[in-house]
Amino acid sequence: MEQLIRKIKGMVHLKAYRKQRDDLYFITVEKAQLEMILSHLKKNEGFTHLAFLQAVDFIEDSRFQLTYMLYNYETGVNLGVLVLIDRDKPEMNSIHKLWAHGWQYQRELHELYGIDFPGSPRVHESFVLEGWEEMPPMRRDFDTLEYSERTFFQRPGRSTNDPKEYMKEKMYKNYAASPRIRRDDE
Amino acid sequence: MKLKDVLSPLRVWERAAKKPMTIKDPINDRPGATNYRGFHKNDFSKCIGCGTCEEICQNAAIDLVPVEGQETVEGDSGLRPMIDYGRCCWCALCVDVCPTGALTMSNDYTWIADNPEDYRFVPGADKTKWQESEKGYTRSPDIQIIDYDRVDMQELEPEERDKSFIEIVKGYNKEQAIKEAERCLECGLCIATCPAHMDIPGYIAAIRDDDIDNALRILYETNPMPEICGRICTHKCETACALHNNGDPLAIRWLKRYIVDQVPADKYSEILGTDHLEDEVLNRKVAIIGAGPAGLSAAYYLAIMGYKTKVYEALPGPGGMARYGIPEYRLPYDQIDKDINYIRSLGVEIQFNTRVGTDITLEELHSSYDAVFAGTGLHLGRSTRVPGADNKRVYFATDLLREVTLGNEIDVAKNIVVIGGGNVAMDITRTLARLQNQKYGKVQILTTCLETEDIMPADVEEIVEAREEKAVIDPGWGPKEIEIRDGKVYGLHVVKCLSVFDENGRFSPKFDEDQKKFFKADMVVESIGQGMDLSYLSEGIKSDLKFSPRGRIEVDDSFQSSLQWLFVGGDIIQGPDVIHGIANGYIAAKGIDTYLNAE
Amino acid sequence: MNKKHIDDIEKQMKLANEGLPECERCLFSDDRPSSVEAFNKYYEGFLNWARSRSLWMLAFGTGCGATELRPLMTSRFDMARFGIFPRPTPRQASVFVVGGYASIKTIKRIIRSYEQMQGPKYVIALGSCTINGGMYYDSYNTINRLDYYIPVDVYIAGCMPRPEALIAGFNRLKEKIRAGECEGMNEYTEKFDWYKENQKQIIKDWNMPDYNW
Amino acid sequence: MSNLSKSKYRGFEADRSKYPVEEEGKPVIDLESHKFTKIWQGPQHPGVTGNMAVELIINGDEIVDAKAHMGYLHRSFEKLMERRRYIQCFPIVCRICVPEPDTNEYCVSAAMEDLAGITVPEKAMWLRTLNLEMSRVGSFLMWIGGQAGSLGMGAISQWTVGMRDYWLDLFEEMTGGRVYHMYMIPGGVRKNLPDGFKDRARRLIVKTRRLMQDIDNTFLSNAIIKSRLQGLGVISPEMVDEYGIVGPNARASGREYDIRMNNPYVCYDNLDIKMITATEGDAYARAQVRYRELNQSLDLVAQILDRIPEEGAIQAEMPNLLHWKIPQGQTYVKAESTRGEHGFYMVSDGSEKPRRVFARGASYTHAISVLEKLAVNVSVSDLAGLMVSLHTCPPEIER
Repeated sequence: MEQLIRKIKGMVHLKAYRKQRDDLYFITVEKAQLEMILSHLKKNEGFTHLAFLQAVDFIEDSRFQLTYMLYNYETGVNLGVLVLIDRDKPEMNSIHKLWAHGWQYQRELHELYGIDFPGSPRVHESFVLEGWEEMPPMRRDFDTLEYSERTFFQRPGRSTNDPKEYMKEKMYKNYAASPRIRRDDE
Repeated sequence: MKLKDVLSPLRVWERAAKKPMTIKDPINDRPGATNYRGFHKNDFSKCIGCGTCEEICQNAAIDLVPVEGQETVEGDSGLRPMIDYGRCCWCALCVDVCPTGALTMSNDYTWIADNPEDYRFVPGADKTKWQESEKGYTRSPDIQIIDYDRVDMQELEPEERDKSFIEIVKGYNKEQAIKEAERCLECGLCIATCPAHMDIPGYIAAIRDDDIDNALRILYETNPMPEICGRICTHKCETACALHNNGDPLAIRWLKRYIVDQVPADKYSEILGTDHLEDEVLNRKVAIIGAGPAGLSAAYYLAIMGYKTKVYEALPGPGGMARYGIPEYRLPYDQIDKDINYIRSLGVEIQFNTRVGTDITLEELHSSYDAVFAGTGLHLGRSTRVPGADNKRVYFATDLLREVTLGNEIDVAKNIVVIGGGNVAMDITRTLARLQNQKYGKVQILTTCLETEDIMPADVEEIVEAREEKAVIDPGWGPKEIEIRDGKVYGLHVVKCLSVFDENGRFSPKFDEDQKKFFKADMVVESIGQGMDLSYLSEGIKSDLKFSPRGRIEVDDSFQSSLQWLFVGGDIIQGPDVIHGIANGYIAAKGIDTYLNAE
Repeated sequence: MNKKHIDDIEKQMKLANEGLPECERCLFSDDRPSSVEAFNKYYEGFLNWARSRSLWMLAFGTGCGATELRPLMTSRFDMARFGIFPRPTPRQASVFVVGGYASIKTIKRIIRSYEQMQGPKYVIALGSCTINGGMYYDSYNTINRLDYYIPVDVYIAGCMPRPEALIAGFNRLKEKIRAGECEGMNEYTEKFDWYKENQKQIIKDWNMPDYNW
Repeated sequence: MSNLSKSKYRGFEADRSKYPVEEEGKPVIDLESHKFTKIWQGPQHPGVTGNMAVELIINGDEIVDAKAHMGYLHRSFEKLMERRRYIQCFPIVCRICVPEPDTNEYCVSAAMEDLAGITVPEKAMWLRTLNLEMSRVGSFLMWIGGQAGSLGMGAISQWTVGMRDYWLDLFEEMTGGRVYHMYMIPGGVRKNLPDGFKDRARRLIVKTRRLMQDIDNTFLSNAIIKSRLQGLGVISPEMVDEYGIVGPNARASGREYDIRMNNPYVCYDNLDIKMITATEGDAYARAQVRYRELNQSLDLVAQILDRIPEEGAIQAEMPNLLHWKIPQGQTYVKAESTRGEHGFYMVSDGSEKPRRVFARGASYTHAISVLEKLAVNVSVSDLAGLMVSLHTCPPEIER
């Protein structure tokens, strides 16, 4: 495996490399070189199985991370190829020509994250949602609880008490906090 | 197509003669397994309403609601979980997490209703057919969702500590503190129990996030002496801790100590935002009698509210009982100074060696200050009044401890008996043991008290450590007589104590006169409680003040006495312990503020 | 037929099949649903007794709860002996068992299937999800309260309810039918506009007719 | 190998002149020509596996185009997990796949343990192995019933689903839950085995073996079943990589990929286990592979029962799971479910809640890409059989 990593280093600009387990490695590559490295890994290095393609939203850095999880049947090693793409205008090259089920993931990512894969078949068709009008729901800034409360009827009549506040109310109501010193969050 | 393949399915005709699998009456024939996660039960005798079940429920199915008949008391919020079966997924995490083991599940699983609003109930309060069911899911003792085991505190070994007054407890390091802080359930039951109502979950969460500055700010909201409290507080909060029901309570005291130990003294005013306090001083003055925890706590809060305060202290050092009543191995003097120096840095002036009543009268204070706060503490020892107790080799523990702190030589005898079972008795026992060790190279000290070991008021760790330091503790005996031979103490006669309190909980010891014992000693120390010294009150003031039947000064909720300008707090009102003193000082300071602004 | 009457019909048609292409309009009914009155108390009582004895269940596994329907259908619990039998099409079914959570895409089909069922029809709702959202109370794609979209006769608690609980639920449904309390269908027709409003609020692409029968 | 070459469709050739073929091999379909009919199979249809739909375009009986529609069971577990603490994730993941929930529990717990660096005690490992293998038995039994039912053979599902119920009884005793077990808590398992469990389990294995004999007679050796399944939905070895096919579907086409052997997890490396493969790649070969795997699973359960240690901890030393923070990192943990590679990809950002969890359902590609390809040229009446033979499970696809 170390040998392969060295080889990849010679081929592309390897931004990061991490060994998670004996059978699981992660490499981070440039967006432009992704297709090349994937097809090399598939054709020459035996990583023929694409387990999944998924996205992670790193909203703080304004990046999506795409994870292409490959598997080599001979060595039994999973290799995650990571690539960071821009979150504001997310677009990535399609891999449906390398793997025939690639379009399926790309269609899902387009729906749930709003990442576009130009050229991928049926990528703009809806996958699991129907008539969705909000922002892509898997993005971090989409608040699912707020949406659910706004859209679906909650059964009313529930209320809870914080033991802290309740005990204060019952036992030491007049014991107010210090007058001058304030906490950060206030 | 082979003939065999056509015929082979026919072979299973024999099944027609077999007994069918069908269950005749499924609803009644098949109760859930012993271990089944059915509907919830709650044992109200155990439930403390801590809300941990609500906290862990990923479906927001649990609400805490007040239930009739469940009172809010210390360590029990009086709230009980109400479960919404329109949310529950029967994962039983609430059962596994319940720190008391009150919440369990039955093996009942049928509940049919026409109205969806019915599926909300308080297990234990609402009548259900499964509340009495014996089978069902309970937490396996082999697993832990919350951590019941306290992070061990590193301490000096008995051999290292029994000769010197070096501090025993080493304190947590960062890793240990965060690990301990992670055990907190954030239920907040402890807040009500703490006399100062400190935001304990707040500062523990700050430790967890490694935000020491914020933690310090939270501490100083209601407690200006965290170094002292972090070491010697009676930590009543830990008895209320929800984890205490099934394991070790959270080490709240040590965590508090961890916070203050992390912050250097010169950073305090910056973190707490008190570096520009002088600009806002009001033109009002308050005098404080006694530089103990109560007095200094009042002084601190008055100072940050902008009052000019001056503290009058009879002894040459600040800290009151914290300094003169607690041995250095528990509370090193430099830590007391760290707290107090910060308070002094806010403009609080302390005048030492000035005893109010002799050096300056209370009337004089009244005339030159707008208000007076008295936190004079309990510095007088109390005697057993048994025959021989008036001998000069019979001492009070408070006096001896004060002498040790003042650095005066004590004539330590070779063989000592201590009477008393509280923390002060342990303090004097261990102090004298150290002095014996220094002087004679061996320890020969015995401590006895009325209470048997299980009800001894001293902290368990104190008793254990005293024994580790080779002191003998023999509880359950009542002192009968101190035998004097030739004017010298010869020993202590004791009889078996059968019970200390009567049925009403009043102090009324009963003895078995036939069981006797004799402890040989050439010095006896009495440590059975302390009394207050109110000699600084002149007759005129005494006649104006109201006293309770038991001789205490009567005060209202803000510790204002019947003389409006005089506020009284600390051990002479509540306690005795340091945290009550601090809390009293804090409330009194706010009371003084209200009183002065109402004029 | 006077002109006013024809106008009324036209108006109703517009409401009913709005949004459908012209060629498909003829496939659907244009009548508003109407309540059915009992013909005679005693005759209705007899009918209810008969109805409770043969509950034909729509085999539409809408959620997890459908998993426990399989043991119920097969030999161990054998629901056929209680007069309950799965049917593949809504036209033949009288009981709709909503198996737990319903996503937006499914609730649309649930509504259509429910409307296509012949009356009298009954609904059994399984599990927490149909009562108050269950463990998906904060999901953006599942409804929280089934009773806002179709009338429900019996709820069964559990996640998911066991086959025994399902049998108990069916027993309760039978009791209710015999007592003549299962008026879900009439309720639906009476509060039709309210139900439609709720349904349209969550189903954003309402590309189906309002009247599905 | 074309779909048609070896099949019962011998003698039947689709009249291609009716629809000119596009360059990619997909027929150009003009619905207006009235030569084709569009029908929907599902979601409310007895011939679909779970709650999904296939949009079919047929010419006579022959399917000329198929489109799978998912999302009827989408609950967005991944989004929900992002707003739940780590410990709160484990009860909800089992709902991702209803017939075989334990694989989810194992994967999510193992992913957390991998990220946090926790070693699970040995006994807990064995109990997990037992649980996983038992759930495979249950799922296979249900599948046999489904496959037979889809071909109109209702009796077999009466037997196997009933037999599965006995296995559920065992689960109930062991874990406290019937279908959703919520047993594999991060760090270990939640309960020890109850008294007498092993004997009852051994008796049930014997009982199930007897049933297996009947199933062999009635199902696998049945001339009708053979003629309907042989040649149906042939997956060629080339397709396996191309479409990411895993599990028995891949093994029936000769691909030796079983995670229990390729990347052993829990205690599988201590068990006597053999790779089961076939070469034909059609629905009958898949049924055979599953049947043999079920037999092997029964064997494995027996082996595991013999080897579970009596003593030992069942949970590792854990911090307070209410405030459990997992160090930054990402991992992918997979396990062999009855449908193949079931994996969880977990990204942690060092907080109390996961940043991202992705559940790779084993049949993710089977029900969409593969089904859409295999369905073409199949008779409508065989589509249900084809879908079941791929063992698709919609809830794990759309999650």
